[in-house]
Amino acid sequence: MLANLAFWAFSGVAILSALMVVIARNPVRSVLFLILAFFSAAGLFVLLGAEFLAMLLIVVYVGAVAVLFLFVVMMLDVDFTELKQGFLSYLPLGGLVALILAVELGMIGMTWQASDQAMALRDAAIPEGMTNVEALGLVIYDQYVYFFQAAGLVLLVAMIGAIVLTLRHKPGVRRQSVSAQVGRDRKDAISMHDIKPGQGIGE
Amino acid sequence: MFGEFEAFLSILTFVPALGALVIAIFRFTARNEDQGLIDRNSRWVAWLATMVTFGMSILLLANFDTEATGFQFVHEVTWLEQIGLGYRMGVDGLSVLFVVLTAFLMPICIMASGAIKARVADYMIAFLLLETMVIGVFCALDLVVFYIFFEGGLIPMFIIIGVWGGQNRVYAAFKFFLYTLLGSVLMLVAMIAMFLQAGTTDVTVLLETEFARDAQMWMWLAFFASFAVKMPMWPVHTWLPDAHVQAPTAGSVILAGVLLKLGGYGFLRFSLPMFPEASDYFAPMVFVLSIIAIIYTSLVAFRQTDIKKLIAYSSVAHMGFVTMGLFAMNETGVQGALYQMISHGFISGALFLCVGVIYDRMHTREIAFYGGLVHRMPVFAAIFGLFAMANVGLPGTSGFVGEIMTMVGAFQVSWWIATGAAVGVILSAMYMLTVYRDVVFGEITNPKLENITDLNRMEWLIFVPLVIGTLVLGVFSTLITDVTATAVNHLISNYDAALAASAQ
Amino acid sequence: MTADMLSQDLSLLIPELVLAGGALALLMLGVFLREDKASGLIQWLTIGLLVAAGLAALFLVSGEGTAFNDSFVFDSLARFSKTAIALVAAIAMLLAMPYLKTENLGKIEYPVLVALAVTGMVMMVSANDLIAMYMGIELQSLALYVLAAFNRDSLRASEAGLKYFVLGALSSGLLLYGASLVYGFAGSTGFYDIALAVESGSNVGLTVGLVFVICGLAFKVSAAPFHMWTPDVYEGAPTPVTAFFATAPKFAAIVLLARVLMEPFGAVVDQWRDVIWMIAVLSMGVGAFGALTQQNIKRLMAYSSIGNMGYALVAVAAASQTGLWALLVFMSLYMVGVIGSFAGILSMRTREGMVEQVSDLAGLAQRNPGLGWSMTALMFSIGGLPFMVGFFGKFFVVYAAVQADMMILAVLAVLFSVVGAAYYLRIVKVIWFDSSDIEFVPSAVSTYWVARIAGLATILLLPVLGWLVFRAYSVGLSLL
Amino acid sequence: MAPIIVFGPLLASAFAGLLGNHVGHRTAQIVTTATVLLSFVLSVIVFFDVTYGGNAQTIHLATWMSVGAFDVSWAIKLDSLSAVMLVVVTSVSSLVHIYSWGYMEHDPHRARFFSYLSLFTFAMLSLVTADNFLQLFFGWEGVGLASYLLIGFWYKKKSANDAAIKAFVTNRVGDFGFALGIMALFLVFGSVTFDDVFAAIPEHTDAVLAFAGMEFNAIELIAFLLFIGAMGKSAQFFLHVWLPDAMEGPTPVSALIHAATMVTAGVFLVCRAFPIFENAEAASAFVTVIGATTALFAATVGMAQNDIKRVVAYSTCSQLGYMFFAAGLGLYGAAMFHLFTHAFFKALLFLGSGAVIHGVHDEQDMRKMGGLYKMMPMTWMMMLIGTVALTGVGFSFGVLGLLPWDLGFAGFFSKDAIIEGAFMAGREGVFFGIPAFWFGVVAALLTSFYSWRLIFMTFHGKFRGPKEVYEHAHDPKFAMAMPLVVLAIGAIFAGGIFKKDFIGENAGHFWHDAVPAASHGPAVAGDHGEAAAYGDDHAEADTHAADDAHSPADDDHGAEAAYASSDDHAEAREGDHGGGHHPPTWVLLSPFFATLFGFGLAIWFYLINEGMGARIAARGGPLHSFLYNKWYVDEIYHFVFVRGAKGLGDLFWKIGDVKLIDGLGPNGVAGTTLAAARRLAKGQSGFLYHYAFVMLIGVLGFSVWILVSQGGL
Amino acid sequence: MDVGLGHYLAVAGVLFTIGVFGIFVNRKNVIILLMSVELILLSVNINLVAFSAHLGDLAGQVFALFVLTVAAAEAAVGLAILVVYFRNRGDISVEGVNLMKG
Repeated sequence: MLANLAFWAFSGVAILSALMVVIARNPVRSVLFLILAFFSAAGLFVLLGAEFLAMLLIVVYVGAVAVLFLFVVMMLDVDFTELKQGFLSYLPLGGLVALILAVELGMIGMTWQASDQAMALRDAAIPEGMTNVEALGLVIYDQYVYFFQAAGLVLLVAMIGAIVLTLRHKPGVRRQSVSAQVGRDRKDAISMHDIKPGQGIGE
Repeated sequence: MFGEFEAFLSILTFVPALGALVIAIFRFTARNEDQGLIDRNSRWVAWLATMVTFGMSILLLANFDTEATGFQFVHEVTWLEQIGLGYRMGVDGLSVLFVVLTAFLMPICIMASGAIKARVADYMIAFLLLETMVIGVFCALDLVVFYIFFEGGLIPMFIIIGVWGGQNRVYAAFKFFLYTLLGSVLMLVAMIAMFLQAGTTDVTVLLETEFARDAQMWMWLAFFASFAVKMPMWPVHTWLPDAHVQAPTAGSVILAGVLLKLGGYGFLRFSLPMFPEASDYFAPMVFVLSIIAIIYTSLVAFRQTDIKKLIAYSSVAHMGFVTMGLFAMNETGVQGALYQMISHGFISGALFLCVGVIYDRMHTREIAFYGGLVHRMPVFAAIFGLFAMANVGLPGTSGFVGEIMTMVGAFQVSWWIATGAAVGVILSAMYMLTVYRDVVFGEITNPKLENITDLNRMEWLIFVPLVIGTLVLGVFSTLITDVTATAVNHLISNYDAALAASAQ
Repeated sequence: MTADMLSQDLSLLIPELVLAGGALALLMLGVFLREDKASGLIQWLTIGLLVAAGLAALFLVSGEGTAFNDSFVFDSLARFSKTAIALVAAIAMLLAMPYLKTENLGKIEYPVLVALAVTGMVMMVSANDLIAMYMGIELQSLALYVLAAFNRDSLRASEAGLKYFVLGALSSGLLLYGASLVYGFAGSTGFYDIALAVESGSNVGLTVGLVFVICGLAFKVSAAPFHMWTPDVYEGAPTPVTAFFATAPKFAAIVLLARVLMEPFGAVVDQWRDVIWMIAVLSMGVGAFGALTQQNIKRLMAYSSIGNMGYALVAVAAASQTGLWALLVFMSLYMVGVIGSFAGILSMRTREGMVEQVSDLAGLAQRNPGLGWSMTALMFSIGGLPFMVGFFGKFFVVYAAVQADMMILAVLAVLFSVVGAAYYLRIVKVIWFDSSDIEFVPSAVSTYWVARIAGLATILLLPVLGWLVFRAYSVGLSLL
Repeated sequence: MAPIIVFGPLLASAFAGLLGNHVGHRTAQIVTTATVLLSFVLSVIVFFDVTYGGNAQTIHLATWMSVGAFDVSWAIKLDSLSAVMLVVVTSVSSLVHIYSWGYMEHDPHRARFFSYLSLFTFAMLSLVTADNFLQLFFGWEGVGLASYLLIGFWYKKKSANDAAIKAFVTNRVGDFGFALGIMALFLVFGSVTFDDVFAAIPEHTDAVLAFAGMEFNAIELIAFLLFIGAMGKSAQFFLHVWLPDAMEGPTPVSALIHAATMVTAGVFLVCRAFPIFENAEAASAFVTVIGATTALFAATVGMAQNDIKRVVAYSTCSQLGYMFFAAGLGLYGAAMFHLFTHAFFKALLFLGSGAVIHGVHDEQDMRKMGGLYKMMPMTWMMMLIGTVALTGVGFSFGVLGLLPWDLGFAGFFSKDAIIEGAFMAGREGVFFGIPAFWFGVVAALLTSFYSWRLIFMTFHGKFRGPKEVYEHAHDPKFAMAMPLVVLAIGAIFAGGIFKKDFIGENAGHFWHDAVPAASHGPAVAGDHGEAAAYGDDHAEADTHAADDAHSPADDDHGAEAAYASSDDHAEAREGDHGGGHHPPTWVLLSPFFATLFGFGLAIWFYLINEGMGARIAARGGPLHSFLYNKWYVDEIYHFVFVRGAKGLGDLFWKIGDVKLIDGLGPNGVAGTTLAAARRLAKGQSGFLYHYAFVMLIGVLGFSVWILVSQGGL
Repeated sequence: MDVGLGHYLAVAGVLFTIGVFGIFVNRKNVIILLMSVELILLSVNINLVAFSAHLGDLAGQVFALFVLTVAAAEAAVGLAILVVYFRNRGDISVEGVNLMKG
């Protein structure tokens, strides 16, 4: 019963805050509502017994993604009120599309039934008597190691991408150059000058 | 001799392409300063290649067994055999003469291209490739190979019209290309359907395959879409005047002399033997369209102010005789249609060359510009007159034989058709003589014409074979009909048998 | 998972391992070498890497089978596709080199990203699991987003990247939503299992899920109505990136789509065929009509690729062995044409910059005959006109459609090809009929020769076409 | 020998045409003239060999076309009919060649002229020697070509060019019918060779051809179509319009082509194909009606013309009408006879006119002539002879029993034979026989009138042109005079000499079976199909009947004799004569009096009241205008056909091709396509969210569609 | 009424719908577009986890896990591109993103 109540509460908040994300005037608020939505969803995950994912959602999404959004929103000097103009012009179309979509998805949701062999087809049945984290850990590094490695590559690409796109070398700032340091040899470092008395180092 | 030498036909087909390759190598390796040298060499290589082809085609004809049914000089190479495609070439009585005709006209075209001064190498390459394509069409014994050659010819022709054409060449080139392409792609779908049904694209097999009546109907229509445009039949003929008017002289010659024949050949090779029931069913429609074409375009030709356009329209009318004769599906009709195609190759080619002669000198094709040419160019006037008369279908020229045989053939099917066609004969005299009068006769009123010169030696050389051909074929028609007779009889007897079988 | 199993599984992953490991190694190398020295070397090494991966896929992977609990499959389709993708990517990389140099984009990240994107692609064609599919797509897509915006100082490039990214993310969302439905209704993410579930009785959830997946994948192959990004991104992205976009990812995505449709959902052809049918027709239509008025040659190529993907989808819609091998032949021949065309475009450079307008090609046949002729042949080949190998691609596609009794689709396909021919002709027209005084700066030998060879290949491939068809044919036979 | 006759002129023509400029005009003239003379000599030999020697033969030269049953040869068929034509053609041609030496003396293109003349001769010879309809058609169109070239010989003159085209195209209209006739022949008989066709006629008399939902008797239809061809070539009513205009050509041409030879090809055709016409009652009736109408029509128009050559041209037209109605009534021998005699006197008249024109500096308008007989007495004489021959001066002394023989000029024998034959045929009930008789009589009156009008206006009264022209008027030189004399001799004597052979007692031996020697009433022939059949016994039957053929007066005896001879012969004879009633004397005399009356009228108008004709013309009454304007046929044709063709051509071109076909077809499709492309491009707005919308709507659309179509809902 | 899978799916569906709706109404602001996409991904995750729970199958959770990972990576790349775009243009209005069109 409590679980039911919690479901309604989490889902209600999630939906409302999601709605606020898209209709809030200030994007900063949108981001904050997004965070709220993620929190609520994390609650739903907990209800479903996926504690690890719930935690991950908060750590990754709230801790990283949402903050990144917030950072960008605040960093970019944008007149957001202007961006809200014309808000209503596509409202009817958006509403209609949303309505149809909602009806459709709702109907699909209602008709859920796993296929006859669904149980037999499971790739990784949730093992009994094991925490969610432990269970996940077992499959991720074994059965799903391929995906895990792939995810690593995805993150690498994201890193390279973010760096190559945004990193700028400001002129005048001295930076460490590993290759330069390593490749430096005696000739570059030391120059021998024969100083004649009384003349100084004449260039 | 040739029984052993299987690849003869393929070599014949690709000799021009080889010539093109030689020119291309010249062109790409020579330095820019050698432009004159490239041009000169290109002309020579092109001429040589076409002459070799012509010589080979004569050999082909000489060794052709007119008594045998079926294909000769067959050359097969396995290619995409997993799915039933193959490279197959061969000729029979229906196609061998077209090969010769093409090979005959090409050297003439090359010689008639003296006025082309720009980008000669490209021009020659395009022509040589075109020749390969066209000969390939007539030799192909595989649906897909046929289609490739059939469509492939569009590309060089597109370039020929577009680069060396007249004022409105771009429009004409596009119209030519897209119109014919549109017709052909539908044929492609039908070909695929045939392919699927027969499991092969081998024409010899397909000729034996019987297609269901319903399938025949739409396949026939799809083929018709292609060939009717190519012929061209009314009302899909409008690309032709534009293409002809804009094309350079040699382009017009090839277009009228050979490319128009592809449609008629297609009917003979595919539509009639492979879809006899559909052909029979649609024959009345073809007749009506042919008659409309003959009368309608003759009347339109009568009103033209551009000589080339007039001849182009006249070509449409003459092709009407061909379709009429073909679908009469009796010996006289089909033979006549074949004859008409060959003869039209000579006559219309020559007429376009005639226009080219004066166009090269004056750079206009407006009828009104000319007048009184006979005073300055008596030889030209005589030759132009001869071909005008041949175009009119004067007995004694090859034009007459084709027309009368197709009409005799059509008459056996229906009065109406022959009567309509005969009206066209009257009209052809009307427009042809009118234009001849306006261009050749009368006083020289245009001062620019005062110094126009008569045919030069090269032009003499060009016209002589055409004149001889037109007259000889006008008097001794059996030279051609003997070659085609066996194949035509075979075609007709199969056709009748198929109809009889389906009637039961 | 035992070590034996792992090594056995990894033996099927040699191309991926080569690529991923190579990319990492190159990244390291790039960091430790001086940038100006490194870029050229790393570009060449990347080319070598790609070729190695391609050859590895072709020769080195001995067996065929699945790995990682059936989530990865290496079969003849994968072999064929991986080879093709890696090789065409190598050519695209080769084409990029002079451009990157002149445009000062020679960062080491470019080849690395290309290598990683190709890794994603080869994963895609081997995906046998929804998650594998998603990971492959994302690995590829993220790299491509970055590549699109790689010229970060260019407003156009960044706009292209932005558009591509936003719409790509949206499409990923759709794909994922569909994937989640499929998973939920089938009970598994593995394709084999989904196939079993589908065979036992399909339901609405599966079907709608499939539609969402199709839509997500259709975005990747830039099929209408998910094509809208294509022209803008092609135009905005640096030209070699566009060349890359137009070839390898398309191949990977269409093969993935074909696999998804034919393997797990092969039993419900009737349900998805209509959707593919519509997408195919829309794509061919948009491709044909959209390109007619284009002045920018890259944009035109974008529409061309939309249209050609429509033809590929026709083959997919046939849902047969024939369809599959027709698809492979078509895609292979199409890629020859596209990569050649881009090589041609990249070979042309005036003092002002790269050639981007169709009108800049004016008189090419005279100014630079080699290039002019090659471009002509390539255009006709892409347009599917006879005597160029491109014709056979379209021919087999239509053949597959007719065989599958989709006569209307076949007729529409050929009719659109006529409209399409009009704009290829327009380019040929500009090349041959028009004239211009603009002088081209001599271009890099490599791009120039790629263009020439590709141009020649459109004709010279004809006699050996049988080999290609045979390869593809055996793929089709083995798969369905 | 025969090939030399036919091909000699061709070679000569080619020589003169191709090498004329190199070898010089004189050589060209000599070669062509000599060749044609050689042909003439050989023709005469052949003539005697074939007609009197009975050595009819067919020489096969080569195959022209051979497609299944459609087997056409190049051949030379020599029988009496072609022999007669050979002589006519080569003789007149020779004379015209010679005449042209003088007439074309100053023309710079003489070689070409002679080349054309010889070409014409060749074509005409190949026409008359054809052994099949298609070769006949070859010659038929060949003479058309030569006619075209010669009419347009002076190509600087637009009127000459126009006339040439008009001649060719009008002839083509006739050829249209002819060609269709040949096709029908082939359809019915499976052959186009004369012998095959004629032999097969009895089997096909009931053959039927369906056309336009109606069924026609095949033979009737074929005859009708062939006659359309004849109408065109022989300038019969409806298709006569080209002949007067053809006078734009040099006068020798008019004499050769448009009087003596080519225009008679139609008559030749009908006679050659007589077995067909004999079995085609309705078509023969049509021939009669057209022939009679033309005879009258052309004569009326001839009365009002002022151009000397046009008067003669209309006269030709009119005389051809005589020949046709004779043929239509079955009087083939008479038709051929008139053809034969007409060739002489009409050529004479034309050449004489040419001499006049030559003499008065190329003036052709008779209103500017007058009183020339003093300056050109020899020409005057020749023209007089021609006129009396044409008008048929003579008297049937023999028939009326006044003298042992008839006396008269050439036209008298042939024309009167036709007129009387018409009456007799009419009496036997042949359709239109009696009206044809009356038409003939009236036309004779008119002929007389306009012929004498010509003489009077040209040679008598006062000269109405510039004085210096009159003073320089002169008789022609020898080259021109000699042919006139020869022709005059022919015009005087040809009728009397050859009457026996053509229509008289020798006709059977003369014609053999080339044409029925005596008149056949088609109506009767129809009743006795087998009697009229083409057969061996035919000639014999005719032999008996023939002696009375033209002289119905003592027809009784011949008829009785024929009746007595045998049943076959009797029937054939009956066919020929229909009972052999005596033509009343007034019938015999009516042409004579008609001619006399016409002569009197001409004297009244142009000698006694000189200038009256001009006054009538000046007043321009409706009748005169009607006649002067040639019944407005040209105007009607111009309006209907020329304007019609131009209008239709424009309609088809500018509306049909440009607006409809191109507008809806290629250009329309291209336009629509481009418009669609632009709209599509506009849809590609560049706005990110639009792209997203399209995607989302696409997803939604597909998913909803699949839900609905799969019945998921 | 007991909360079942349907409820979770409905919530996910609503979130998905809101995401789509957000794209329609926030057409100008790229950042909110990206947030809408994040909402869609969230709905996907809810779906996956819900299915996972009801099927008793970990695969769904694993899938969700990788979706999360990738989404983070995606966000990073996306925002990087956005920053680059902002630097070049000084604006992020989607309205302005139409340098290329047609």
